[in-house]
Amino acid sequence: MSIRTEPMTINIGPQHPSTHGVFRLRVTFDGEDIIEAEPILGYLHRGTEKLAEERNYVQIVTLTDRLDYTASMTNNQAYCLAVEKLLEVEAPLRAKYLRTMTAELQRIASHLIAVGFFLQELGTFGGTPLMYAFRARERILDMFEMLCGARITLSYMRPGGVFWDPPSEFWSSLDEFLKEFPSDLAEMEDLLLNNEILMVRTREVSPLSAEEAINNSVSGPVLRASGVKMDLRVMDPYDAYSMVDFDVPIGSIGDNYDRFWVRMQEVRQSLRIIEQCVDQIEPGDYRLDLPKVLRAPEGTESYGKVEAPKGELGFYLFSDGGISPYRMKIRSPSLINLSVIDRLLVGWKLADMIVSLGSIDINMGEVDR
Amino acid sequence: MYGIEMVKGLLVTLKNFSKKPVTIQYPEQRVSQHPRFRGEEFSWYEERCTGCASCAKYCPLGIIEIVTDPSDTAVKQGDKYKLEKFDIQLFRCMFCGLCVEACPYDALFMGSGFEEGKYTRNDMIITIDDLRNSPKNPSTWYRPQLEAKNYDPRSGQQLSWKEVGRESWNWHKTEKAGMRITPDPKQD
Amino acid sequence: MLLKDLHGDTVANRLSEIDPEWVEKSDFMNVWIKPESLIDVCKFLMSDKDLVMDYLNAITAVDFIDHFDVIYQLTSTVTRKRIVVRSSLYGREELSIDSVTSLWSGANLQEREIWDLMGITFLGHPNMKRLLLWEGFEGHPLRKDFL
Amino acid sequence: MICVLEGFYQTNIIYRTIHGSLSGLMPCWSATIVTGIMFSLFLVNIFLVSTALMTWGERRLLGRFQTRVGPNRWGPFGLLQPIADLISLLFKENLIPRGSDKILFIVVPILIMMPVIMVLGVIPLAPGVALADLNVGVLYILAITSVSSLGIFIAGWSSNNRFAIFGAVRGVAVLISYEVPVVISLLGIVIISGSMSLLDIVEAQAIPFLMVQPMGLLVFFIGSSAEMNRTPFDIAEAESEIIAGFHTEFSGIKFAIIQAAEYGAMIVTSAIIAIVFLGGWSGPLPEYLGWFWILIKVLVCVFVFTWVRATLPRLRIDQIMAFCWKGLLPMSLINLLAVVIETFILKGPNGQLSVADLWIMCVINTIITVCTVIVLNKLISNKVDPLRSGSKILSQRELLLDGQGD
Repeated sequence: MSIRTEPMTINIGPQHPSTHGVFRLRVTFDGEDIIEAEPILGYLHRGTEKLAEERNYVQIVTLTDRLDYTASMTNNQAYCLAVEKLLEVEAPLRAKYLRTMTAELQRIASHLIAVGFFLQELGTFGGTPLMYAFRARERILDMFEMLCGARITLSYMRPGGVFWDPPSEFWSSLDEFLKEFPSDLAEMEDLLLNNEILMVRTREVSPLSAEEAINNSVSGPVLRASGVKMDLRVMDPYDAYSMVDFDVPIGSIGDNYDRFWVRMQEVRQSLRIIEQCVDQIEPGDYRLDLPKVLRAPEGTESYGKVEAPKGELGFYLFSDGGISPYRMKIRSPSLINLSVIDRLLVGWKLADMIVSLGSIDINMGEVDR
Repeated sequence: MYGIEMVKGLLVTLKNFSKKPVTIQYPEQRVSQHPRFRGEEFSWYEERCTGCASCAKYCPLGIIEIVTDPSDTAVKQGDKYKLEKFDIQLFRCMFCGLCVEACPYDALFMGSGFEEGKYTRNDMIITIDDLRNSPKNPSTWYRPQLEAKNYDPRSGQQLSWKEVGRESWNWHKTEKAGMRITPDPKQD
Repeated sequence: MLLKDLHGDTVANRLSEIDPEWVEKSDFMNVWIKPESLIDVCKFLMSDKDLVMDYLNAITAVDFIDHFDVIYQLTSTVTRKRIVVRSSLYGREELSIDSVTSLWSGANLQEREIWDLMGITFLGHPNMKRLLLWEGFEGHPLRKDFL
Repeated sequence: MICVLEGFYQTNIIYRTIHGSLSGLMPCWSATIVTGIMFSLFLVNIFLVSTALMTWGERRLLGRFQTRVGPNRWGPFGLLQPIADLISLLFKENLIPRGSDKILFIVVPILIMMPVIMVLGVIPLAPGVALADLNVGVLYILAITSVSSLGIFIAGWSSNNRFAIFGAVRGVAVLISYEVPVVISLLGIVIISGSMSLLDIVEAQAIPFLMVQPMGLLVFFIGSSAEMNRTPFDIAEAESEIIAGFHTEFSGIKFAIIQAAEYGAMIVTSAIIAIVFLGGWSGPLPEYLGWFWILIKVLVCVFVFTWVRATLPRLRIDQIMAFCWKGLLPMSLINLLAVVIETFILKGPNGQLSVADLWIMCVINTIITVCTVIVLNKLISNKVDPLRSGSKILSQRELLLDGQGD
């Protein structure tokens, strides 16, 4: 005799402690098992693409801050690269190094948040690892405040460089950070990287094969965790990435643990990149002498992309010769990584759902734009 | 072995238990705020402002409203327009600082505070009188001349409009404001 | 090896060899193909040994008042090449193009987004609903005639 | 007529004193009732004050584990924080969700609170200083604590919320499963001490049972932390998954009572551990300082519970069940078997175990514990091997060369 069960549909979100913002997931459960999952988006839709059509090229930089608000620096970078491609200019060397450095700092900050929340969703009470992650991230945010006066919505970069040279105290605190952060990171790794409970919770849970990952266009750590050797920093070097040496962690089967592990390793590689940038950077111009109101030639288009912490972030710009882009399309990694969510969830349990969602590391500002 | 890593994790938390808390008790203690901090309380120097409304044009949200009066003495002096209205709707401001970046005459500066909570939206509109009377603790954001002086906005001293400019205060005696070309800031 | 952008004309020539009906025009970056032949072209691009375009970076649509361009940015994770395929849809009402969800499942949410904001229907999409805006919203905001 | 019950309470020194002084003023039966009410008030107030301090203490401890400060605004060291919380919760609107079973919804906090207070009644703080020294104290505790599963289930059922149902079902499943190893682990104690009375158990501890039965303590600690819904077994109220589990819909004073019951359960469990495994009030200082020792032991237990809570992530429901039935139950059975055999062999002619016997058992049981843990490790070690063959860190060059082979 079998037990008669009835599927139960629950809306996870938009108000839920672990949906990373106002995200709604309509999930049908059979007991604890998930039999259907559908993401429902749009609670944070602000129409960034439409707003961009009304603003000039520099003003849009402030809009890009608000996409992935845990990684504004890389958003700025992707956008500025797109505009530079459109104008066919190139930032000065010092600006390139500054951008690379700050983008990598931002990657550390973003990955710390991702890892912290991932562990929080595994259920460490009150988020002890999250607090440790925030403690380290705080120092990065402090440096960003020195750099550009804001901590989250940075607007540090401009088309043609960065808005200003870092102050002298930035360099000393960066040195201090580079010296002290590895031990903080080692502490976090000691805390949970090889923890048995974490292992049994994440190993072989929600695996994503390489074929599936490619077919679903996922990018960034999620793609690399599946074993696909793809990193835009290496494959299509922008800014100063061709001048630094770093390794790329590749996962094996793309389960939750691999995604977590790849992020943890990437933080170490980011540190290496920053160290090399600090060694290599030389005095020089930090910004091109471009007019305040930029105009791109009519009919030109460009697609600027970077390896953002969450994946491939691209800006497609089309200019009609005016002071603002005719069309701006944001290829947001969070949205496209999210298209794989139903595959990851179906067949797993309620507790795994939250963890898988955390392992993709979405950011609603970027999903809904 | 099963359990070893868990014990390792427990030891990490125990080690942190003995550490001093890293959090700051806000109203009593404060984190060090960097001079470039983009804060409220815009510092505006009327003597330098010509009413060109570059800031208003450059603001991504269009929250700065400037009304100038070309008549009266202003035209005779040939220097600048007389400002009648300079409203900043602070409740919509996102503190990107583009208005400061746009100002060709170093008349507008970001402030350094962040504790200007108000109860109504109307209170959040900074009017020209507020700008005139507000404490002049400008942030050094996009103002290299202040950074060169190692100026700290949180030290509390007010800066007069003569002190904040990158040129000597009597530059306008030799040339007319409208004809002046701002030298590229990076050459300073 | 590094990712390499293929010249639009090269791809156009390659495509014309298979079927001269496919290609509309090409420039240094893009290949314009006829909307009817989209699925065939994509299947060819996916299966051809020199191309193997297995990764769909993004789908974009641009409103050019008299026509809409749907832009497919494709990358190969095998041959490390990149091409941009475009398709022009003329007119403003009841636009439709074949969905590529069957080839790249990553197109799912992006095609829904384009339908939502641009008003281009993707035929054969499993779940052609609005993505960001609510059901019952009138108009498609990213069109140039909206507001 | 009620004075028939006198005999039951005669052993209790506090009861005798109060009843004696009251019976001069009023009839015997009313003196019994008044004394009973005074007792209950005394008990409930001790309980509430200690849970209030507990909420403060746990938050401070968690704060320090996370290098934060914790509540420190109200009063010295934030000690008045519980009062502020209570006032805040008292003045919240009394919300009862639509479609809920209203009567059950109101009853739930009482149902959850009741067993904790009732258990507190039999816990001796010193010889004779217990509100009721039952000769079946252990049985009573085990019986009463199981009642809280009923409260948890009714909480989930009555609130007409699917998250609450999830929490309720999970909570009941965990409680029922973990009750088994907990009971068996306590059986070992009962066999050694030869009594179910907590007083006798303390007196039987010539050396603390922590050393005699390390595995029993391990099982009891893990099992009771699962029963209390504490990390790593807090799936019934897993805040990142199902909001707050069975008490998602409870707010205001009802929420406060449920929270108080949870923290109270921790105090009660710590007290049981202190009495059963850590030797109760025995310590190097004179006997009148017994309360001090028991307090220290309880605080140590609370600290360890909080410490574990601050560090470990949560298990999944199937893993929790598997851990209980495949891990804890065998462990508790091995422990019981070892204790039974040892007691059978070592028992003297009068049926008592001497101190030397206890030391022999201590050595044997420690070896057995270590062996069991190692064997269990071997059985599950393949799942937690930190090395992974597929994952690798490629250099840029390797990454770039990769595509050319194809």
